[in-house]
Amino acid sequence: MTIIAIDQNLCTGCKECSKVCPTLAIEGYPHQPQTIAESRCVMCGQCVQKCKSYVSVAEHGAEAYERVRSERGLPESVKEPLFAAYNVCRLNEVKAALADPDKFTLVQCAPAVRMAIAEDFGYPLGTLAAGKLAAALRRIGFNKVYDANFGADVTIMEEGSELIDRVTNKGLLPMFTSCCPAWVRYVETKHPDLRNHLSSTKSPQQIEGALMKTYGAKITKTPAEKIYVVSVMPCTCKQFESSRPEMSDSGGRDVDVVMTTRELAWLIKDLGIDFAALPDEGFDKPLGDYSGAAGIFGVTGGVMEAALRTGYELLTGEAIPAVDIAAVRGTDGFRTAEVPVGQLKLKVGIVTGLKNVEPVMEELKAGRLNDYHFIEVMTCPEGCVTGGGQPKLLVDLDLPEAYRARAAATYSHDKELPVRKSHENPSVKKLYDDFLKKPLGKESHKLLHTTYAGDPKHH
Amino acid sequence: MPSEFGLFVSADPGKCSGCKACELACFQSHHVKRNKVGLTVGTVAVPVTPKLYVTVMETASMPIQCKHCENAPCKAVCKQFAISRADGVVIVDEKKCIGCKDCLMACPFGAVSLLPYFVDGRPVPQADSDEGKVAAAKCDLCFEDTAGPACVRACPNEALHLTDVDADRKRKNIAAAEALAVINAGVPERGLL
Amino acid sequence: MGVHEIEDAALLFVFGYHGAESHPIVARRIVRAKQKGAKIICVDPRRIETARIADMHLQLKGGSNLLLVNALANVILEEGLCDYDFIEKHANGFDEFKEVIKKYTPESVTAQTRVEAADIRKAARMYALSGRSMILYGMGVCQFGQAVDVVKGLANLAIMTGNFGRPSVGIGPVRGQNNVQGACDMGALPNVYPGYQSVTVPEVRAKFEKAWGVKLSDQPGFTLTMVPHQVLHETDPKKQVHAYYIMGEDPAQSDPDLAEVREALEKCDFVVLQDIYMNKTGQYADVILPATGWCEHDAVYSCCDRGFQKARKLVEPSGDVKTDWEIISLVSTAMGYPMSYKNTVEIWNEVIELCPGFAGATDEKIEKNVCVQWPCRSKEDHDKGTSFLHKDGKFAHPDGRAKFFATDWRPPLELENELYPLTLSTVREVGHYSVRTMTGNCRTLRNLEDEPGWIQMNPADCEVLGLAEGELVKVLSKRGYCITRCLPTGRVAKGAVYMTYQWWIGACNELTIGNFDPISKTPEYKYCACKVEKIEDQAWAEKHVREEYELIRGRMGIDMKEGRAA
Amino acid sequence: MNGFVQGDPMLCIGCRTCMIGCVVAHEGLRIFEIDPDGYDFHPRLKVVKTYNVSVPVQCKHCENPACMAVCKSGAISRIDGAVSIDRALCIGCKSCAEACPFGAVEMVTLGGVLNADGSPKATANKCDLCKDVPGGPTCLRVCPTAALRLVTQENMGETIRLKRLGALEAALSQES
Amino acid sequence: MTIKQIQSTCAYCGAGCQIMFTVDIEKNKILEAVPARGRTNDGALCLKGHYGWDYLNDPQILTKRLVKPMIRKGGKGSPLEEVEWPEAIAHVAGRLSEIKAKYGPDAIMGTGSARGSGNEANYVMQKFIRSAVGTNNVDHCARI
Repeated sequence: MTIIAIDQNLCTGCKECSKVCPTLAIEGYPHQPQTIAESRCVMCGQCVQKCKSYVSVAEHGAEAYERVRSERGLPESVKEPLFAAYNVCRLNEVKAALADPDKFTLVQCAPAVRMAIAEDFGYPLGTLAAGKLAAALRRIGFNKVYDANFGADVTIMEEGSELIDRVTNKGLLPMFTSCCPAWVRYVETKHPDLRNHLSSTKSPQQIEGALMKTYGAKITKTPAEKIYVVSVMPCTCKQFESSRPEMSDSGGRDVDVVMTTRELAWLIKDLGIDFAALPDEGFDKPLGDYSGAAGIFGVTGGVMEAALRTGYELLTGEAIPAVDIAAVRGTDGFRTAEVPVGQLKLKVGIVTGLKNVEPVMEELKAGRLNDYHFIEVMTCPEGCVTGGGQPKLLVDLDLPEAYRARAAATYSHDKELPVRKSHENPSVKKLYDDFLKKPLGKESHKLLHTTYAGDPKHH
Repeated sequence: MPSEFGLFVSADPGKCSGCKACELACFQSHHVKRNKVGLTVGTVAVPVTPKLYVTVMETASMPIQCKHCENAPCKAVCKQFAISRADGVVIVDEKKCIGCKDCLMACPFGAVSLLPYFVDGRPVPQADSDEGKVAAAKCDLCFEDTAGPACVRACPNEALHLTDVDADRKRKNIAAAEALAVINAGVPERGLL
Repeated sequence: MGVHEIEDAALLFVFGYHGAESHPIVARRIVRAKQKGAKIICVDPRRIETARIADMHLQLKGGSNLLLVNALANVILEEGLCDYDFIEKHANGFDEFKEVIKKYTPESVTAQTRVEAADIRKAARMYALSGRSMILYGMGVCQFGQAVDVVKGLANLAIMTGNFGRPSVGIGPVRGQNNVQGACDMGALPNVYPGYQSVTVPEVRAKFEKAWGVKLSDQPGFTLTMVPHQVLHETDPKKQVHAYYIMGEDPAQSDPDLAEVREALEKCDFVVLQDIYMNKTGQYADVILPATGWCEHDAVYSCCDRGFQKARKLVEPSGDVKTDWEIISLVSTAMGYPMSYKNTVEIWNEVIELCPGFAGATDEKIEKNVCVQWPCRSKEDHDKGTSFLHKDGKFAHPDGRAKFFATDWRPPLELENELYPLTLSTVREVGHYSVRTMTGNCRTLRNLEDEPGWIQMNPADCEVLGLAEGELVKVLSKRGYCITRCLPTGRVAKGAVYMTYQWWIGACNELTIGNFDPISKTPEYKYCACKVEKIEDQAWAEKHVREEYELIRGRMGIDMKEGRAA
Repeated sequence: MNGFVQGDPMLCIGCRTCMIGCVVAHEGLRIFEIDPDGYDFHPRLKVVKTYNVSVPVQCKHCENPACMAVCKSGAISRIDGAVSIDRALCIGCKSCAEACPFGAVEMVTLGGVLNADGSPKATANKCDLCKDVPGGPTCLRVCPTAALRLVTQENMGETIRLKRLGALEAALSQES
Repeated sequence: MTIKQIQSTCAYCGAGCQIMFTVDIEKNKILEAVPARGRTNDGALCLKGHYGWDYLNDPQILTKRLVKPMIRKGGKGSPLEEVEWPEAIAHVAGRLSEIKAKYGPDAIMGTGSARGSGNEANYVMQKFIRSAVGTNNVDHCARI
């Protein structure tokens, strides 16, 4: 299945994309069209963000644009420039599902989508639009507007418990986060021997998908087979993740189709929805209920901070002294911190930008990271807000400001939410009370945890 | 002291990767007001019409753009007075342009293109065509932007720079003069009496 | 010595003399000397053209000339590099001289001259030992409050090393204007008659009284530079100047402290200007007498090395003009002292009859030989003049011996200070001559350099003020200000700035100081305190300079029709 | 080989007589008879003064001239060994000035010459070796210090020959 | 043929260069100046020697050529008025005589010229000041 592609007719061979590709997967001579080595590609979509080689009226002619648009299955309403590097668009599947009266469509949005989608409607960089986003999804016609943020809170419950388990029972450490599918793919292809360091907890998208098709089916009183789950992600790799064979613990596909933030913007425009005129609405409960901790998943260090907020309290039984954990924030490629958690000094690391991970892997192999407990890894430059499916800037000089503004919006969103810790999310509590019983429990294991390629239990 | 002669953006084909970041930056900066283009690709609803043209050969590439000629042939041939030159900047007024193509033919660099002319996100109508009007498009040195040419700023490889030939000449003159001390030192029969 | 001898020196010691700007053709001899293998020592606060090709450049701080000269003498003495034989035979006063010089060790002057002691030693050795060392000096020596002392100091160096009385040695003042030598030769000086014959020597006076048929004053007169003082500040009514007859000069542009010069010209009862072009002094003249210019009359000029040469009448002057000597003759006649010269030859014959040193320089001889360097005492053909002076160590003193003369250094009068942190020295622009009445009216020379001129500044000083090349700046001293363009150049030292004096708008003599050498009465053009100010509104400044230029040109009688703006 | 005029900083005194000589040679003696603003003062060589050198810089008449290569209006050609600019063809694009690594091409505005649209005509300006001036390069004839010389195929060949002989002699002296 | 070659001495600095002028006698114009082989210049000229004769053409660049005697008849500050030579000479002689009579000869100062006037003019000037006026107040701009 092709996720990321380079149009051979459009590529001028500038190789700017290869400069941002973290796995050197882009091959070709300068000034010649480039190709992607699928074996190395982690589908992060940074090349898609980078590419400036557009279909040009002057160079390719007026018809070329129409042709490319239709080849890529984009809505006819799309008028924006189309580039040589692109991610395969599956909007048609979304539209078909929406149009199918037999399908009960549930949608979930990743934390970072709400920090950026407004940009494609002319709003300033990093405008928080959670309310308009929920409203837009409702206008589009989804039967329930749920949220991957809820899944993120559950992720913290499972992953946090997993970490405590590994620390207390002398499991394999350090444990790596597993939310980022490109990172998981990277470990599987480049460092399969280190795969057991990855948390077995699924990503928020897959947790949310699995829950929607089980718990969701129950509470909406809808047969699971009628439920069709659509994700809106800042990420081009999420389609790959949702398509992994093992991601079907609910019975069918846990997530049926993924669209990126940019594609959602196209859909909104295609349906003639006036984004600016939309009111602020909320996400549907309970699977759209989220804490501030879930909200910061979109920035580098966010998963770590969310895990610490919960882990601290679960382990010590005391309230964490400061909810904002500045020690793990920042944008450096690899940063470390020591966080006191009761008697334990938790040693944590955060990697952002996949190109920064290789030295860390070398360190790990050399045994110099044995005293670390937990390491977060995100493939994109500064976390999911800078993802390959996010609104693309016309001029890369604006990138630093976009990154900064989206991260700032993320943290301020966290601050304004009534609940800022995953374990305090009432809907999460209810989920455990009513359905999962306890983290790492039997149901959790079935639905919310996974295995990795190379693992004996892996499909 | 300001240059007596028109500045222009010149490109170093040795540094240019052919990525077209300059074209997009050019387009972006010129269409914020005219076509409400924002910072992201998603805000664009009109064809991308830059004023410089990345040209790629098998082994090299660079954007071709206006030199703001002192005796600009494009201006000389324009019968509509749609091309003017003020403060060393040669500018096309698309409103006046009737699409005669004389300037395209007159420019020896190919620095002028005939491109769709959109205003407020819609094609400007043309008498007999649904497709809308086309007009000559060429570099205007971003004369309305106090920060200078957008292309120069946007180039990821620093392949573009704003050239002031007179200032450059003085710099090169100095280097050439210094070199003459070395050159003459190597002449054995030099000036000996 | 003669200009032609320069290139055959073994060592050229060029002191405060920028030949490339003031006399390119003399500079050419310096270049040729270099080509012929001469060593060159250049002493100049600027990295002038000579400094570039010199073996040593002693970049001294302006105003420290005598310190350096005395220190050089000190080294020559201390290291026993003197030509004792020459001193013994040809010079007096050596012991007194040694007494003064002994304290001027190189180390003692390093701080004030900013020249390393080792360099002073090296230069002294090179000068003393070359065997054929020639000193060239210029206004960088003369235009200081202490100037004559330095000239004597340079002479000391030549005497003590025996560099006198042979070809390609000696000390050569390279005189600035084309006929400054001639004006001196002809007695246009307040203390000597033509041929350097003193007005205070009765026998001499008697000779001239007899020749001119009139009783002559035995009191030396005023120097030109003293005129403002004599007009404005002199309290003794007998010494006040009330009439000023100016021939071919423009003191209102060329003299120091122009504000005072203008005041004097305004106050002076009667000012006559006899010239070829309207100039700044003409704005104050009561009478203007139009004269012929170079190429419009015949004349003998004396070049810097005492050479009489002929300038010819090439074209008929237009306008109702007369030669200078005709005009003066008419005035003289009208005042009851008739002069009725028919031509210049007649005048010349009278000159050489009265001046033994010029006696042999007959009109025919100059015609025939093109150039005759005085002394030329015999009318016979064999006396072709004298290339170098002091032949065989014979000096002009009555006993034929040179005299050592040493004195202590004095600093310039106005030192840099907090308010005026820079030192200003006036210099020359090669393409313009004097106040540019002539060259300013030559098309191509005007093209090359025009108002408001430049101020040469060290780039570090420019950086402090945020000045770029070509920017208009205001230059101020206690006495006035002017506007000129900034020229950053590493050729000048930090803290020192240089301007040329022919510009009207960039008139550096608005800034210069009326401090004079006590003997020569030469102004201290090479040193005063000033400051430079940035002009924020450059557009205004450019416009101001343009308008000011047009205004002055209009005043000078130029019809400012369309398109003639500078 | 194209000849070229080369200055020697050791001999140059920075007086700029060459610059005026250049203008007079190209504008003609008529300039002394016309309106002082009626001609162009655009010397084709420039005396450059730095801390180390004073010397005129002018065109080297390259064998593969960069200026000629970039000229798209056919205004630069080699005429009798002199890389020359046809002012009538010059469109003032400045490419040649940018291309010349020595800064030997200068853009100048021609006084009194107008383009068809009434704007003042500008042109690239550079040394043409006084190809139309009797007696050849004027700059070196007027230079008071003989700081300029015309380098030709012949004298350059001789220079190189002398250098090689010198190098050979040096080698021999080492052997013995 | 009215074109003549005449050698003369340059008036622009103390170097005393010999210049060969080409003069059109009929048109009363200098056409060109090239170096002559003088003792000091030996066949070279600087820019002033080559091109410094242009002022004779009175190109009206900087200052007006003086072509007629002028007097400020209304005293200081009044405009200069053109007069004939006899009037100018009489005026100068009269005023100088008055001042000499009133203040004595030392109240009058005269200058020679270090520039184009030449030795003869300087001689005549100093002779005039010394003999006709009766003072040694004569000097020139040697010092600048």
